[in-house]
Amino acid sequence: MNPEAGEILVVGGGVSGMQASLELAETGHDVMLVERAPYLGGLVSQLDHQFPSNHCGMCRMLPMLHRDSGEQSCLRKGLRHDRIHIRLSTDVTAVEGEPGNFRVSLRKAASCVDPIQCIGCGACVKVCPVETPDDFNAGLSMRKAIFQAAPFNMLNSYRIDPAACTRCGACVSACPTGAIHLTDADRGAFRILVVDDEQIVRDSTAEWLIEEGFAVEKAASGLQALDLLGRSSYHLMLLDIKMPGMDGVEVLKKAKDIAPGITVIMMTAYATVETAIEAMKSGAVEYLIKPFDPEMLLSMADKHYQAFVEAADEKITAGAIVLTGGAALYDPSGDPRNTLEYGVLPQVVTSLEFERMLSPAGPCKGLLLRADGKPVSRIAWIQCVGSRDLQLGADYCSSICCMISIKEALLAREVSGENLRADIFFTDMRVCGKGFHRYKELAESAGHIRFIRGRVHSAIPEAVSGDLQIRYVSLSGIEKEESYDLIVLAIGQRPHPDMPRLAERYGFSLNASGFAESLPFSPSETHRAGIFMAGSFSGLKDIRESVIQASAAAVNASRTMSVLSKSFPQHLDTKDIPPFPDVSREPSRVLAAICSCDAALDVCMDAASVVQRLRQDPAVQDVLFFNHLCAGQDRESLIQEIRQRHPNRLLTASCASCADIFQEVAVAAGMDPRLSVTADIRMPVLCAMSSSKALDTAAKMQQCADLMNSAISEGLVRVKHADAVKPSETAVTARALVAGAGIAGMTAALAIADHGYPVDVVERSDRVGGNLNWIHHTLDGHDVQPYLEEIRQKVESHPRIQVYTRAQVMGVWGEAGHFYTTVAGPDNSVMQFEHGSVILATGGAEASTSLYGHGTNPAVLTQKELETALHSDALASRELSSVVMIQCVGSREAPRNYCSRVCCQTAVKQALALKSQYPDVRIYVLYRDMMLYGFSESAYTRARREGVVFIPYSLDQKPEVVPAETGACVRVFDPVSDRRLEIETDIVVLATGIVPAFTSDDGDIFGVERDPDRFFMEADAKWRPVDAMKTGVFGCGIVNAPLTISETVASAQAAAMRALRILTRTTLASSRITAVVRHSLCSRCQLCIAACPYQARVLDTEADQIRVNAAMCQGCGACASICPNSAAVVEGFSMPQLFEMIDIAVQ
Amino acid sequence: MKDAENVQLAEALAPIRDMVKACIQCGTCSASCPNAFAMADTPRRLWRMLQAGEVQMVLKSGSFTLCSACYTCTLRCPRGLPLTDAMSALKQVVAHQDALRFASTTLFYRKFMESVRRHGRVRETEFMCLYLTAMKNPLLPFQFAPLGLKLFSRKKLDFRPPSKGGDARMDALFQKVHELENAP
Amino acid sequence: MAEFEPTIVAFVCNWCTYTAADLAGTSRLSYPKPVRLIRVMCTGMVDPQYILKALLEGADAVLVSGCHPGDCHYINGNFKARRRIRLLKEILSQFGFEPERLRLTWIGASDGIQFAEVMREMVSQVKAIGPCTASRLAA
Amino acid sequence: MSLVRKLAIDRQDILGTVQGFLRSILTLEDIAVVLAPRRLAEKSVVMPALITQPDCLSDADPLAPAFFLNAAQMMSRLTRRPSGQKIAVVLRPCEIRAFIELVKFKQGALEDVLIIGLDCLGAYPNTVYRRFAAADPDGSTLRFFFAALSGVSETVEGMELASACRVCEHPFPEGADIAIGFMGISPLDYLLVQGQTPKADAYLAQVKLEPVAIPAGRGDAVASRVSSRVQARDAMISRTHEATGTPEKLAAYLTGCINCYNCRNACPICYCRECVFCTDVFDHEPFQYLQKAGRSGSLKLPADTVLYHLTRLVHMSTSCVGCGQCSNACPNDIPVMELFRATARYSQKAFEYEPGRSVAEPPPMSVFKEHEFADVVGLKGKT
Repeated sequence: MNPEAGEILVVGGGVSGMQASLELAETGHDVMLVERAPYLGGLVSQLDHQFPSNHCGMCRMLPMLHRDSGEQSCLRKGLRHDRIHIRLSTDVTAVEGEPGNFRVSLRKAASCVDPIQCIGCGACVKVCPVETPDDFNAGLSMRKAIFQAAPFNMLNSYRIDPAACTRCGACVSACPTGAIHLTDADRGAFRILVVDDEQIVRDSTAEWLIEEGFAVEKAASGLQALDLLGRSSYHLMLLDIKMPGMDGVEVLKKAKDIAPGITVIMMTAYATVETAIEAMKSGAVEYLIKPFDPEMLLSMADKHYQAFVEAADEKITAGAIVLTGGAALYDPSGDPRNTLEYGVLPQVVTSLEFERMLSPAGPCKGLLLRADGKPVSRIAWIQCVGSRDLQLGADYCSSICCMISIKEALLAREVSGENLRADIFFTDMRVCGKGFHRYKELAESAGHIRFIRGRVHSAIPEAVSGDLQIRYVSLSGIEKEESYDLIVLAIGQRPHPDMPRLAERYGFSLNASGFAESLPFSPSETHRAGIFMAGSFSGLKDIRESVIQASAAAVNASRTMSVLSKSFPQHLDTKDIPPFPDVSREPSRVLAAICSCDAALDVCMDAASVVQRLRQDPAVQDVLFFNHLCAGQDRESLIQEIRQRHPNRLLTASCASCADIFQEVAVAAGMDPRLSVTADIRMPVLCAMSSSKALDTAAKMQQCADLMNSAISEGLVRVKHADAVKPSETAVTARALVAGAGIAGMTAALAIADHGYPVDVVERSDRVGGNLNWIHHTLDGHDVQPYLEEIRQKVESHPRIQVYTRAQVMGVWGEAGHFYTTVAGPDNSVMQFEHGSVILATGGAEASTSLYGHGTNPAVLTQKELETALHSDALASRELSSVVMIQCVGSREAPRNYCSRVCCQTAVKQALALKSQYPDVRIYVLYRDMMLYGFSESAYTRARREGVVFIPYSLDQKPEVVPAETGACVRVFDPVSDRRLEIETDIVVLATGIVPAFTSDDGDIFGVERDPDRFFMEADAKWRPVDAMKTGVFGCGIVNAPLTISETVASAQAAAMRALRILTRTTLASSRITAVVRHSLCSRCQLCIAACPYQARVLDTEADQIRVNAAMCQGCGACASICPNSAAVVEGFSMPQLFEMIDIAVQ
Repeated sequence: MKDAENVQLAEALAPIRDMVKACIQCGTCSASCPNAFAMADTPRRLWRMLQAGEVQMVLKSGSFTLCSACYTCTLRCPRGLPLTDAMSALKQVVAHQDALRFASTTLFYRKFMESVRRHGRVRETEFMCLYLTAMKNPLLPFQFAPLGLKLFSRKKLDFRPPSKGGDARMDALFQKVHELENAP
Repeated sequence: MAEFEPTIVAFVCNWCTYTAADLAGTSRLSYPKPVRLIRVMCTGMVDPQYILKALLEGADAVLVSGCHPGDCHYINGNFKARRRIRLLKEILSQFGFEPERLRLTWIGASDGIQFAEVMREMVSQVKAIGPCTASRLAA
Repeated sequence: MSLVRKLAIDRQDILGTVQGFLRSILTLEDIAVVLAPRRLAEKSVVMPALITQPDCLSDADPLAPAFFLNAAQMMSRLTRRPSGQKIAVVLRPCEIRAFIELVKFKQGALEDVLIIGLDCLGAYPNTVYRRFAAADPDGSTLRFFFAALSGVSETVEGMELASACRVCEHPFPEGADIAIGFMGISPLDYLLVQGQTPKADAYLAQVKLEPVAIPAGRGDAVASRVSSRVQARDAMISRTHEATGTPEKLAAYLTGCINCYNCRNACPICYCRECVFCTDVFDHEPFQYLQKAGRSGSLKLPADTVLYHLTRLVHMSTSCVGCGQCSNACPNDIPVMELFRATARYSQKAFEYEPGRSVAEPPPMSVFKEHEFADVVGLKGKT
């Protein structure tokens, strides 16, 4: 594979983009990940804490199998993976072609700071005179025009904000290593030579060009011009024809010899136009007739500049594209009404700003103080700012704000203490995701967090106290006033302003709200073949949904490649590692190669002491110094040195980011790359340079040298003890099991089978399709039955899919990559299989109920029964004048204390259907919170416009249903009209919610735990949403959580993607940092088995040995530290190694 | 109440109900209304009554008569509903209904307009005389006496008869409005 | 006589605290640099012997720092570490090691400030109690 | 509480009565063997022996004040892997508790074991016992028995009991299947035999013994012995703290340590096949020793002795049953038991853990709770 060309292009480096890239890379694709910002992580990099742990956990997104393919470190620092090529500060400028062969141009914004040269001393920041709002802190703080974009970035070198920079050059002269090149920016990089004998023409032409930012030099004669051309390079030459001595045409010819690539424009008087035209034959591209006006000149120069820029664009081909560009957030100050005076009152902030305020790395250092310095003790959150607002054209819910506000309230309590009063003003608390409702209850039970139903319009500052006063009416109409220190606006989503342009460029369509529109039933597919999307590109999503959709987009992109090429991903582990000489019995002989990063580190390195320290250890054979070890001549000479000196281990000291290169160097020199270690000597410099101001330069240098020495010594310890043990491997069975043949199971099976792997689908009932068999259309109006039919046919005719109906999985033994499965078929038949991964898609069903007289009163139906009745003409014969729907029946309270997510959408869907069938029917929906998240809000608006009446009820005043002669009478207290209503109705429809088809026996069979609500328990709610804790087992669809059809499809595709990460490998092998057992020392006390959080250890009773599944082991070392005599060892962190590290540390 | 009457009322209120059907009961209108403190039922509740087809309750409540048409609610409604229009439509309905309950309100309005019609502007003294006479409550004038005296002392009341009256310059205008209002 | 500069050995987890330490380094937060960081994958891998060895061989104090509860990359390594530290503190206190000499903290990735603060605070606490004499016992 | 039975003492021959009881156990159908202390040919040594011949039980001497090793270690060898046979074993209370700890560490199993425990009067240190028993080996046990049973002092015939026994507050076989008691029975003409587990009851049902009520005096006898021991223990602990309360004192306390590892070999809890200190982990490079010596001017050898003891405290103090075998084994008479018990007192209390109390109680380091020990985290806490 051409490393220059990403096989699949991922645009957008937020959580979705990272997830999609990782999925694709881990299934054998090369990925080009392009991000416009100078850092990855998108919006999430600005949020420190996430539901439900109220901490981070982003690192759990990293691969757990074959971990060495990437960097094992906090993802906020950056992402590194063998197969992911990352382009930061880069834009996609052009896309053409078709699936399988998209030709894409990428343009990188100049940073003006050479990251190799920059040692992060910050001298530039001190002298920069420009202050501008810091985007990363949501504009709450100021930064200089030269700055570090995100606080965590791994190298975190400085860059210049071209929009803010005044090109004053102060930083250039302040930089001790000459790392700053202002001319790199934009037109400054375009060098123009103006050649004219007339000074006035020469000067004015140059002046006009310089004013526009071009880099210009002048020559007064042909000879001078040729001299300049010989000494440096130019992109464009403006060449006068009529000059004394050598004329323009002659200069042109000679210039083309010296610099064949130069673009030449002839300048000519009207009389010599003929000559100019002649000159074109000698290689000039255009001519300007003197006198010319600046516009003429500049437009011509600009045209060639654009061509120059485009020529510099990186051109890649991609088989498929995944778009994860995210969404923008609503800016209340951009709204002319701006009633909450955001941007005017400093105490009114957006939720994003509040996140930055909470961040210890943010502008407030994590402390909540008012502008007047008083501690913040009362905060109001105002929901739906910019959402659900028809006046703003926002007929949608932004889906994530409710949870963000709850989280922020809880975090604020952590910061400000228990006495913080946190009030959340809402219209509906849309806590309809997995675990959301419980989280809200947690917030409520914590006390001091009040949920107030009411929309707040404006805030009035009180002159004396500086408080903000707001007015609202309680549901029962009582007017209330409250004062706060801070008001947080839960700002909603907006499509990115570039969306129309992007839609045109990539050829996808937009929905009515300006977000990318997906295919019905497949949220990760755009209308353009080969182009997929994930995350908030199609409307704000939380992390869990983004991660799921990113995996789904990845599987679809990967499938595109498979289907087009008829070839399946290369197995990752087929690439041959040449055999290396076995040096395990030899004493360590280390060659240490120290790099000064182009002399950038010379200022602070004490070479003599480095040599002295290293030489103390007899294991060190040689110490060599290099200037630029990672490339060119130095790289080659290192290879030569290794070949000549025959060390058996290689220690390099350089930037951490070069570690990969030195692994390659080791291989090139015939060494095992596992015996090469890179010591990071950049970070110590950064740290020392930024140390306390009290220290003088000499002291800082000393400190710097000390820290570098420690880093090198540590590296020595690591490399000395490095072991090239052959990784243990588990052979993978390239076959998948899918339990359940509903839409989730079928979708997952198709995604896997389309990649060329056989799939066994086991279905309990006698037909496939699950719940889709009774659903006729979606809220969006899409017909379900044709879709089901299409999928059913695809599954049944797929040569690699075998469906077993009336069958049940009885046992799953073994481990990731190799499960033994038993399936009981009809008539007591039993089938045995071997599978590499297992997907659980057993679904769920509408909960049954006996509440409100269901089962005894024929007028009381469930939503499913209504759907069936509506389509079976059972109702058609009846005249309906009134229908009452009751939501949350047996839901969102013990014992089923969760929201089933789909019921409100279903109620609205049915209400609209009833209205179209019986225009005069009166429909009442009795609800607790209408969960019409995202774009389904518009259906809610529609239903209200159709006259459906929505009446909120609370748990302590539930509706009552009394049987009546015909139908029933429903009594409900309407808090808005503050009285009890009695509604005579023909039918009562109950939304009973979803219960998963997942018994504790199923849990035991699949080795999967159940969550408190008896759904499939995922390994991590946010970052590994379809993985079970047990490696190799995945869960999707409504056995995992209540979902709509298209969400189910996405989760099934995500599960397929995860399963493919195993199936695409021939073996699962251990990574560098993996635990091993020293059997001769082991007492089989099995403490390690209990300590292992990944179930990677078992007692092999036959061999009487503890066995580690090296693929499942994550190298956490829980085993090693509980083992009393270091019989459990983590490679790379063995006790002798750590002891030596401690020795170094206390020296 | 008789059913027929109810049906007629429901028909009259149907267009108003349509105006507020999309209300999500967020309460912005009620929190914003400067007169809400005096209303027995907040605007939000009125919309809810309309939604639920509780026409009699709407009329019984009468809170809409307190709407001063400041348009704050309309401006602020996140659903973009024409709430002030709905209020004034309700007033019109009751005006047409001639309901006894709204006698004083509608009378006040009618006498006010009568004065305007006659003079092209309101003449407070004449208007109050018309109104108080029409109210047929001999005690009523005394209730207004203190206010009247105060206004008089500040020269806000003019007891002189209108120098010129009844030139009927406004008649055509009023006639046209009347025609428009009663147009089908 | 030169001011006592305590040697502090910090076992920091690869995920959160190490990131915070980097962040403290790169965001120009000043903290005492005699602190020696030893990166481990997880606080749950810190064997009590490492702490004992450090204290017996020259460290004036030891810090173990990892992810917040619920945040551990390895799910619960930090909880296991907490128990171990609890035990060590009990044992060390028997032999007159001041509580300041062994600390456990949770420091999140974005908590560069807290990392610097912990380091400063620890150095000042250890300065106040003076050097750890245990290392001289080997003499 | 299950049935308490009466084992009549035949002609004041308490030892013979116990032997007889063991014989009746050994003759039970599914008991293959009895492991019991047996007086060996060299009469002043009593060692555990696997006895299959009922006749050989006449040398069994579970009452001898000899405690040459903690038999829990032997039980670990016998039960680590299933043998398919049932073993009845006579263990001292501290041995029982050690064995239960070992079972938790998967170094043994209780399934095929019937533990018989007796009230424990303590034992002499090895060298003392040999002097004590030298003159009249056969009569020494009962001489000691009656003297120790009546005496409040822990000194019999001028010879002091092992220090571990003098501070032992668990002289009763709480964890045994069958407990044989004699303290507090007056006149002592029978022994109490109590099945403490269902398993024991099943066996005892086959041995014909009369039921009996627990005599009134037993409770007081038990309580007073425990309370005097607790007093002694606490005094010992504070003495030890006094002696080890600073790093310097600790080093002085351990100064005689030669890294012979006898203490850990004798320790029933230290179950490692090979102590980490004997592995290549501590096999330092010569230059490392020299470097260290160079750094501090002088390096005491053998190195790592303090680290060794502190590590062992970390590894096993929570499970320490106070049997005192470590002190017994030390060639340089370092009071190791005192050090370990003094530390264990607090490390066990920290986790509310009592070694040997219940096999269902997991060792403290193998478990955790999400919400616990909040005070350990952060820089404010003083603990």
